[in-house]
Amino acid sequence: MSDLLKYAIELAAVLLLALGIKGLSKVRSARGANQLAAVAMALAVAGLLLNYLSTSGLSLAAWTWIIAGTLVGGVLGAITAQRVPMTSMPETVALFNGCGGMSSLLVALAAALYPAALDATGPVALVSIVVSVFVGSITFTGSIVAMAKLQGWLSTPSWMQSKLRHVVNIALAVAALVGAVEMIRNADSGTGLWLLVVSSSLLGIGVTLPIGGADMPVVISLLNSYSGVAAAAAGFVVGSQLLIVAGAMVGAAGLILTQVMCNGMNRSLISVLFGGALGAGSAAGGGGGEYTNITSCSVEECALTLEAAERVVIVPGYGLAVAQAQHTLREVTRVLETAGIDVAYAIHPVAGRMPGHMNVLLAEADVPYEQLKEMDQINPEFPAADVVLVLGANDVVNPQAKSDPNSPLYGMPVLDVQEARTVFVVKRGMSAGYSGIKNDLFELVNTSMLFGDAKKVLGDLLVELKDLGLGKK
Amino acid sequence: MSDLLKYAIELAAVLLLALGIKGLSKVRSARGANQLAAVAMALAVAGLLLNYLSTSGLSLAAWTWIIAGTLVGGVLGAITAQRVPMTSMPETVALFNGCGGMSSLLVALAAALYPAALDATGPVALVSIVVSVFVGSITFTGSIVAMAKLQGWLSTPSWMQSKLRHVVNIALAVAALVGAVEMIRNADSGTGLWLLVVSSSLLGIGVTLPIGGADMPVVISLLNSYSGVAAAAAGFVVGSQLLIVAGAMVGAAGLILTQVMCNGMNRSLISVLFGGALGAGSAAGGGGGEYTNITSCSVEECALTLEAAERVVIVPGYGLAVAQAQHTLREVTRVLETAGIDVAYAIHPVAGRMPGHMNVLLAEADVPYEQLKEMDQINPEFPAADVVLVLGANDVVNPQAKSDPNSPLYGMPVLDVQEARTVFVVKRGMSAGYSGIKNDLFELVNTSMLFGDAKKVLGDLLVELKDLGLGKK
Amino acid sequence: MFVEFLWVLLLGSLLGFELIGKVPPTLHTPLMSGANAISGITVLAALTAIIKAGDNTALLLLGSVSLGFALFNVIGGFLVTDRMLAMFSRKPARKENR
Amino acid sequence: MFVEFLWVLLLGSLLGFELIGKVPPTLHTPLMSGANAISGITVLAALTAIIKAGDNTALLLLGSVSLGFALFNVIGGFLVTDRMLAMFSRKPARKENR
Ligand SMILES: NC(=O)c1ccc[n+]([C@@H]2O[C@H](COP(=O)([O-])OP(=O)(O)OC[C@H]3O[C@@H](n4cnc5c(N)ncnc54)[C@H](OP(=O)(O)O)[C@@H]3O)[C@@H](O)[C@H]2O)c1
Ligand SMILES: NC(=O)c1ccc[n+]([C@@H]2O[C@H](COP(=O)([O-])OP(=O)(O)OC[C@H]3O[C@@H](n4cnc5c(N)ncnc54)[C@H](OP(=O)(O)O)[C@@H]3O)[C@@H](O)[C@H]2O)c1
Repeated sequence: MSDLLKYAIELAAVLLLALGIKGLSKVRSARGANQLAAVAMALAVAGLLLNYLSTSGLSLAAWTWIIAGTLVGGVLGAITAQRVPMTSMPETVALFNGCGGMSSLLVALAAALYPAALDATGPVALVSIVVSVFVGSITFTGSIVAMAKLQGWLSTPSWMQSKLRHVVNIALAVAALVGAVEMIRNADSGTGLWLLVVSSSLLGIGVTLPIGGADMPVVISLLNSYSGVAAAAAGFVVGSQLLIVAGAMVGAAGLILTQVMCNGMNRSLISVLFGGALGAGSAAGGGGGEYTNITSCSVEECALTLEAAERVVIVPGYGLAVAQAQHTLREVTRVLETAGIDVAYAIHPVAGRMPGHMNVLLAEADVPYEQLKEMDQINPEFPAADVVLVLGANDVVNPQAKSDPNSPLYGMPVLDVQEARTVFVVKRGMSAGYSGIKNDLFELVNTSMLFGDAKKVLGDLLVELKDLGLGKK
Repeated sequence: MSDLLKYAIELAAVLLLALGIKGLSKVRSARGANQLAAVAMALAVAGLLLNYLSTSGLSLAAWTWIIAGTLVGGVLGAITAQRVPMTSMPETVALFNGCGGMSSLLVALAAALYPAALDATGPVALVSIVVSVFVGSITFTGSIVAMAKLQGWLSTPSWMQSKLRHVVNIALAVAALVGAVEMIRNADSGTGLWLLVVSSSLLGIGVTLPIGGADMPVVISLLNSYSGVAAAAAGFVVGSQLLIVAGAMVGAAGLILTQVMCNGMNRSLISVLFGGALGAGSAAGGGGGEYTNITSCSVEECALTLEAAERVVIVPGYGLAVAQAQHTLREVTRVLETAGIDVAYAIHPVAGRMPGHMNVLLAEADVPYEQLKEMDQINPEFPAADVVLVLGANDVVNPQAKSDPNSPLYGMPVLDVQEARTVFVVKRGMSAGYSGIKNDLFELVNTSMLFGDAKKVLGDLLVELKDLGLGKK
Repeated sequence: MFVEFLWVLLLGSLLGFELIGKVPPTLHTPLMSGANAISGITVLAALTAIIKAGDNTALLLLGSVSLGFALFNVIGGFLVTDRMLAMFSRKPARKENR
Repeated sequence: MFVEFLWVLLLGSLLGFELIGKVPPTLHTPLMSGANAISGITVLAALTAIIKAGDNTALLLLGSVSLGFALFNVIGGFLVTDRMLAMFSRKPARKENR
């Protein structure tokens, strides 16, 4: 293969990758853009293989190991992607991301151990290896911890919530730095390398573990940006501009996305990273006891009110997602629709624990697109609604965000559900939401609480509605 | 100077240039961004000089010629920039742009004539030289022709408006191609080079000359993009990434801007480039005779109506700009304001001959920013206006654009001046505007024509208003 | 060589910053997941390591494991993103059918 | 070398395309004029030609004239853009004073 062809393929791949990233940020083009990026990746791989085939050739051993790695990684990846439920998207992305980091780490280790074979000698290669090992390790362990926390496999040890963790993390960072310097000063000694690997792996854990589960999407996005940096560093190690550009693009785009996500939930990156679990204390203390004047009601009452309504707005929140109640919800709304009741869904941009998560979940349950209303669109419509059904949402319907300048939520745009005639709030108890603060909505006269797990309550509601004769034509 | 420092300076310069271009596209940051870009340029020049000073050193001859070139170019540039009136912005930009093209052309010529001295040998350098000569020549002659046409120094010869020009231009393009091939095949022979220079220079003239003066801003923007391409090609010749990146950025940004401008005036790039002077025929034939029911009035009548008004909207157009009447206009509006009359200016995005031109002109005449209303903002306010004063505007107030689907203007957003109680249209005669079509506004019952040069009419109006006792407190 | 690397690093980063402008919150998750798949471009590095390994088994093994991890990331990432986006894209189509 | 040049060319162009998003019509003229000044970056090429010319007078002359043209473009372009933008920037300040 001529050099020109090789370069042309590389340039084309970068062009397609750039178009892919750009397209992914618009609803219209997102799916095509993702496929385009996949094509670009395949093109880059094909180009690389063809280039080596036409020059030095590939040994049988190389083929064997390539096919082995491809089969294992590819098949596992494909299966995971198909099997994983939509509710576990954050965990899944974290897992994939961690593996990307691990891959960079392993390449850098290979280059550190066998520099001659990979032409990775000289100061530039050495520094790149150090960066790649450091960022790759953090990405790997950080992502895995994030995944485990989201899955509920891990909880934060109490000392991790004290200031002590900052001391530990600083010590780990210093150790990593020592390892890095040792590696650069004395490339042959293995001590520096292992010190770097171990301490940066621990650092990844130490930094991620204290972060509250709800802030995880931001952390994953940040780690995703890191894995781009790790790829760019690996590009310096093996001397590939394609890798550098693609890595740099992902790194920068990930940083922007992280910032956008923080803005959306009224939080700063610094407070996410160093603030620890938000409101861990206040949620327990302040959330429960302070409420007076709570009206609670039964599922029957709710069903009767729904039957009499003409216009119902559903407000799904985090609780709906964890309860995996989207399919039951869809059945309930189907029944309401066949009874001629007008149903709409109010989607707050940060409802749930991951941006856009609600849209994905409801789309999965086959809710028609036209019924999903964005916040700005639905807010003026609340006064015309007879019933609002708040399902496991809390902060996104807290009127304090507009009324109380001292509230931590102040300034965050919220859904004005209190404008509706009747509001039912489905949640398990009186505990607070993500922000850990009290919700004035629950005390309003037109609000009734319907306690219970969202899926269970919706199931009961379905039975009641059918008993009332709805849903049959 | 260490290599590292040199590269750091280059990278910093590109970073600043990119930020400059980005900032220039937002009103808030534009001025700072322009200064940032200037700093980046100075940084790049300083870096280059320091690098040579610290390595090979600069000879006395080099210094002399550098200082000579700097003084002449810099001083002339500074004087031109200070002296040129705001109304001549399009011409000025064209002139500057042409000089940029000439500079690339000269560097490429130098490299072609003395390849050894400039290390410009080998196929890559040769192809780059060819591109640089070709694009540089077109940019230079095209820009100069654009400038001359805008200044009114040149008019289009009649054969240039026939289809014949396409034949001539194709012949010139072929000749340029032959020259290019000859240059590459036989680098030492001068024939190819001169054929290329001459034929691409003529091509630049041949392509630009037939284009109507009003389309010129688009052409200038396109030529500006070309000068970026020429700079990038020069970067290949002398082997400078900085030049390549900066040139590529300007080239691409210029292309986007050209497209944006075309969209704004409801025109396609193809029709601008190959359509020739728009409506040249119809303007002469169709513009004049067709009007019936024209009401014309005197300056006195206009002054009396203005005196009785409470709310006056000024609609400035191309005619105001060519008449340079902005300062007189400002005096008139000052008089109206002191009489307690509410004055606003309706700025159509493509009023005039250059986008944003009206804003610059009125800002120059010290019109307060709050009085400049964009189209979307002012259109709902016309029904509440007592008097609308249309000054040398035509197409942008043509109601056909909304009412007649067969009109060439159909779809272009226009100012709804006909909604006002009384409309005065100041223009010299009944000739058509840029698009060459009839304006139904002139025949409406609430429209009165006030014939005369805009500056003269406004001057007379000022006298009349003062005679009526306005403007004195 | 190193300088050229720095150039592409700088330009790639700037490009990355510019490419993402206003992303609607709906797309944050798929964008994150798609970008994550792209970061699996380290497949190229893993492949290079295997190809250059010769008969160094340790290196072959390291490269192969690295390749596996990278491909897990790439294939899984693109597929899962597509799954998510397929759900979105069903909708505009429906809308047009109305 | 050539390949590295192509990389920066590609990335620079992509960056240029992305940098200009929605420009309000008010800014078309200054943006055009400012970008035009930047294209005068050919000063660098002209300087290189002069410095490398040695005692070749023809080359010195060509380089110097090229430098003059380029600087005319650069200095004139930046100054005239600044003049235009100064008129705009007076206004927001006033607006805030109200
Ligand atoms: N979307 C994002 O990207 C994102 C990312 C990170 C953080 N956040 C933040 O998360 C919050 C989202 O607001 P939100 O209103 O959706 O959620 P929320 O404020 O966290 O409230 C969720 C509520 O659901 C209830 N709940 C939990 N499990 C339930 C179950 N199985 N059945 C029924 N109810 C259940 C909880 O009360 P009980 O325990 O009493 O049932 C809780 O009050 C915002 O503050 C946002 O800033 C969003
Ligand atoms: N802004 C841009 O970027 C741009 C660029 C290219 C093209 N255009 C196009 O230009 C047009 C702009 O619309 P417009 O309404 O501003 O201008 P226009 O439609 O071209 O009309 C200008 C009118 O001014 C009159 N006029 C000329 N000189 C005058 C003088 N000294 N005193 C008084 N009146 C004078 C002319 O009529 P008389 O000869 O009868 O006096 C003419 O009808 C649009 O079609 C737009 O698409 C705009």
